[in-house]
Amino acid sequence: MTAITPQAAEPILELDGLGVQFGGVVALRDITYQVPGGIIQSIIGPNGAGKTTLFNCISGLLAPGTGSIRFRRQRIAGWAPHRIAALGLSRTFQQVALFAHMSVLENVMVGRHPRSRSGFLATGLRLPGMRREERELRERARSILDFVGLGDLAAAAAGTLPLGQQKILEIARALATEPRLLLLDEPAGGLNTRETEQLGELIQRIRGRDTTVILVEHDMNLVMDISDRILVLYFGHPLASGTPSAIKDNPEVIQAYLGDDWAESSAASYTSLDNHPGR
Amino acid sequence: MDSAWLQYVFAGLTTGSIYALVAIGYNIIYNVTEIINFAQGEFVMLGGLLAVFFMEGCRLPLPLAFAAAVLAVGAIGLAMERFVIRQARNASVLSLIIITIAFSILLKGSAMFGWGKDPYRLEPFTAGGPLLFGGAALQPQALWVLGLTAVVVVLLSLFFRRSIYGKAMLACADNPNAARMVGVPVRTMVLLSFLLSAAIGAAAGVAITPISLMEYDRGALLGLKGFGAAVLGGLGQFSGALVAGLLLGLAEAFCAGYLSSGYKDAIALVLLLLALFFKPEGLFGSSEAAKLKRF
Amino acid sequence: MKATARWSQGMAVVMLAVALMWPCASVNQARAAAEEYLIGAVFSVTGGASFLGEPEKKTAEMIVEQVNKSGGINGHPVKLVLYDTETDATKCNLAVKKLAKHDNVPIIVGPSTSGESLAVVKVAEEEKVPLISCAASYKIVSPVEERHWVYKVAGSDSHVVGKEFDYMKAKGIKKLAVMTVSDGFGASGREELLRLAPEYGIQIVADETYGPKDTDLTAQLTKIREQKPEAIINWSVGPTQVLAVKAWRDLGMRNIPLYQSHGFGSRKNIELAGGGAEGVLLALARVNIGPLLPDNQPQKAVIMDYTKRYADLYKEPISSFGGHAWDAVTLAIEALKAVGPDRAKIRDYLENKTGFVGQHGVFKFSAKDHNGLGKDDLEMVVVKNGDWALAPWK
Amino acid sequence: MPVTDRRILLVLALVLAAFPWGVRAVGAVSHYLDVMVFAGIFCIVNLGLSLLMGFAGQISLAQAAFFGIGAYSSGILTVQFAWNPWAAMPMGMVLAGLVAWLVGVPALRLKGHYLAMATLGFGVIVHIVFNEEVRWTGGPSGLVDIPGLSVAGTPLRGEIAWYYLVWGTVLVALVFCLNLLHSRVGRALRAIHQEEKAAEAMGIPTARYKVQVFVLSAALAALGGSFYTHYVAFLNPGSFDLMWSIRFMLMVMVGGMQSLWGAVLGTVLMTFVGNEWLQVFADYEVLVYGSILLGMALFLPDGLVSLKSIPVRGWLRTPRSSTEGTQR
Repeated sequence: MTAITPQAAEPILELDGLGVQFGGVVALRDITYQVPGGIIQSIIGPNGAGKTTLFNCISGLLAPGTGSIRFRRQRIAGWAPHRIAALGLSRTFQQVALFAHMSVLENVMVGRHPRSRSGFLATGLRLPGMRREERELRERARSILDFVGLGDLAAAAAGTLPLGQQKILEIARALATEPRLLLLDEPAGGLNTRETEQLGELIQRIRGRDTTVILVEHDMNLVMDISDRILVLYFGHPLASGTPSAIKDNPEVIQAYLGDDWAESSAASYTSLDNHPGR
Repeated sequence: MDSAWLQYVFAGLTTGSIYALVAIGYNIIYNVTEIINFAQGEFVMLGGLLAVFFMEGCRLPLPLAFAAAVLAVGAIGLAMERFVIRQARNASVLSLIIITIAFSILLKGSAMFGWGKDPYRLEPFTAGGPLLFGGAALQPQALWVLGLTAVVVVLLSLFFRRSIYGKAMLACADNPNAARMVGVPVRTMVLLSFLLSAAIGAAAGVAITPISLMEYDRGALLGLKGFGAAVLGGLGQFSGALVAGLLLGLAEAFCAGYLSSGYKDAIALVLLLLALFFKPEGLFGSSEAAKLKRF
Repeated sequence: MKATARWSQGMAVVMLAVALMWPCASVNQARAAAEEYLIGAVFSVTGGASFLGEPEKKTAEMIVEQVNKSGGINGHPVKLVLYDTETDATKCNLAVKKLAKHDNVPIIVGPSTSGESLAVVKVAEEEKVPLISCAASYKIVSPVEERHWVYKVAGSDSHVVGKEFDYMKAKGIKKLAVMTVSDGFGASGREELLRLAPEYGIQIVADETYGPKDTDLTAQLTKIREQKPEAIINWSVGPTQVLAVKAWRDLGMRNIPLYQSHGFGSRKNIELAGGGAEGVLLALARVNIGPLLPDNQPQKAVIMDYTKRYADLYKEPISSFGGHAWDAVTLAIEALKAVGPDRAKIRDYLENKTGFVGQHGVFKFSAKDHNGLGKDDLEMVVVKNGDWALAPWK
Repeated sequence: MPVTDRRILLVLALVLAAFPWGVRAVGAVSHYLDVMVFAGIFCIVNLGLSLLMGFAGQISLAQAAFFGIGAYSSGILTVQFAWNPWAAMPMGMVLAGLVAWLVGVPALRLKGHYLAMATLGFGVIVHIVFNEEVRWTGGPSGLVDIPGLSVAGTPLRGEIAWYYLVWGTVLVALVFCLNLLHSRVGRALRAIHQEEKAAEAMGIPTARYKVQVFVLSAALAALGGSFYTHYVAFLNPGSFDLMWSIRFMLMVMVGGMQSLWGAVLGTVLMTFVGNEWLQVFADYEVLVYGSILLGMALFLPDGLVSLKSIPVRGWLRTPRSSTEGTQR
């Protein structure tokens, strides 16, 4: 388990004045924030705060209206998602987006796409280089499945797995791209307590592989347990940021959760925030 | 003679308004179901041929024959929805495309049996020679076609904007489940859309038969051009369809007149492709709305 | 993987189906070996050229039935093996191969269209089976050295063009506007019109085309009017030739005579034009105008006989297309009568056949000419009082 | 390639090799071989279509246009420029691929009905060009006297030679496509079909892949077109119209869109149905054809390969250890 390495001081992701509008609705407004390499960064906020929109912007599925995004010192705003993925950024989806009719192993192999090369001719003709690459792909995919603990299910169709395993498989698929930065969009949604614990452990092991993790999550136990830093979004704008303990005691954050969004984001969030035993 | 351009305008407006009527047929079904009905052109063909049947076979006077043809084709539209489209509610877009294509083949085949392969004619709605405007001739029947188009556009726009049924039909397209929850009978609305669309296609068919004759395999090309107009005008837009249909007709007529008549069909299609490639929401549709549509 | 395994089942179904179809095939072959004389036929009974194939099929069936009623050919009953090509070159190609190899016919009549005929020329040559096409293009039988086995009974477009140009020349017309439909029929006519015009001192001042499914031809005719021609000739089949007449009338262009191709030669077209066709001129084969012919005209008897029988049987008037089938099938029967079901002998018989009195003319085949018709086998007619009349040359 | 596919390929190759002998045993040289030659040509066309529609999930109603581009390239180059047919063939494929690339880049950004209509419109435009460019294509009268193929100086004559040439090509193309599918590229295509956004986020350049598979399917169609040209020795635009694009789509659909085996099965079956077995219906054929299309789309949208199976299956069943997903 690597501690925060010296390079961590250097930001892996820098957002500068980021803004997004849908028609007349402001989804994100003037977000300036830096994520240092090698940490687990959480982003929390009430529903509709713009967390998923922010992920879509960073991963290239959505072009930001204003501002810049720098990932590994490259300006990536406006890039196609596949280019960003090739640069070392990967993600999972809030609503599971696996290739349901493919096997578990194949799903992970698809994740190796940016780290392999064979094109139409090479694969159609089964050139020697392609066979070597295919073998290597398969081995890497298997080792990743072993890493996340799905090794026994390699041959199963992805769509037939229970939700918890599907969420893990999404992470495995994302890991296969060898990301430097991994965006996890509510990975614990729909998981039971035990599964969530295992997930937390997995995320920490991922950080150990020199991968920075950004986590969007509603489960405050998980967030408080594993995060190094937390950013709170409120109506598309940063409200506060800091260590879990600092966030927990921030009056503005409590107000945000308690006040306007009481009904929606619920007392549960608040309670878990307040009575959190961990820190 | 300087009247040539005016003659092209007349020719373009006449064919253009036919395209517009076909385009409107597409729009009605699309508005309610977001299905593109590839059999739309066949409704036009059937309208024309049935009118011939009612006038010459049943000796009905023209207005009655017109109404009978429109109703009969409307009934075919109903049957198409009830017995074919409804069976495929959960089908993929591809399956739906194939289903409507298959239905159009069946309609065409049946028409071939009913009427044979020869073209048929119908007397113009009003007798009398062409009207002359400085050397350019306009057939009175063309005025009927234009008038019919205008009436249909106005009525439909009113229907969809003002009447409770029209609004309910639009709601079905937007979100069928939500519509169902607020008490809109979605099935009835879908049924109604096919009826309406088929009836309008048939009316177009009756109106153009005196000008262009009608035979069993006329539908496909009319359907294609009509779709071009529908896309160009923005799918779902009635006034857009009208303007785009007329534009398409004019473009064809002027192309035939001043450029190459062989490539005039290609002109309409090139316009269609350009619209699809660079402005898929159509000339008059809004891009915001287009993003919300499923296709 | 399930799906791929299922595939094998599907394949098994196909194989089974193929196997089931086999017995029917062999039965046919067995019958072919009997004393029945076969005549193969491929017509466009459905599809784009069904207006050709339909009367051709009816005519062929009528003649064969007639022959069988009167005791067959030298005592052999005749069987017509007819396939519909759906106006599709691929299907036609396959149908002719089937006739040649599987049904083993000694002679084939058809196909109906030039395109389909050209698509099977190679088959007839390779299979060495005589084929009498009912389509017009001269390419079907030329170069004649490479068309050893192929004949055609429809006059070439050049004959019709020649006849109409003769007439125009007699009327002093020098500036002509041409409008043609962009399908095989129109394209072939256009080629001949443009090619032959200089020979008759005629200048083409406009050359317009349109699609076979067009709904309005006023744009083309307006453009033509701008060029001030002394006559217009339209070359198409189907509804567009009626639309041309309607636009010509509506635009008030009666002062410029309108000529049509022989494709206009059906009374239905006069009806469809709703009185607008008065004065339209065209060159027609005599089969269309039997009653107008003088009694001493050699073709009159066969034409009147065909006209009556066809009308009695099908309750509809004959068309010139049916006449092609009459000529082709009758030729085939005469050949079978003379030399029996031997492909090579039939071919030689056809090549030397002269003086065959048919619906479309008096045929004179030779090694140089596998069509045997000329422009003298046509008559100029004009639409008068809603019917054909011989056109006055003075 | 998984074991199952290899086994089916082996069986198919054996059946195909034996077919002419089987046919001979029953009767003289049969007409069925002629039908099989056309079926083989259409198979080449439909393999590309199956990749495009079944695997990448993109609809195309322009397949007949690419078929025609290949056919006319071969026809024009050999007739007007006296090229060797074997040289004209790859030229046609390159040309079709190039056109597909030009059209595909803007068109494949569209989805569903819009894509269908764009390809349909493109197909009709190509058909009009075949009709109008009389100087090159011969226009509606057609292009005649196209030379046949010859192998090592001997002209290829008779349906047996053609049968083996065409079906040999089908098998090669089939192996190529199967390899493709069970590899990085094939997984990427299926990923695009199933979850386009996720595919994109996993680093798959979806737009580029769609265009590439469109180009590949166009090139295969063009290859089929070249064979058609030299086999029939005559071309006219009628063989490349919209109806043919629909027919190609139907062939693929009947067999099963999401399986290459389905494409082969459907093509052979529908070629026989269209040219042989529907003849008995004569005039009713068009109705029967429409009904089959409608019935398939309504009740068996996944094609014949989705039918429940019979014993053959046991032998073909893959060992459970295989890791390829269900190829639905």
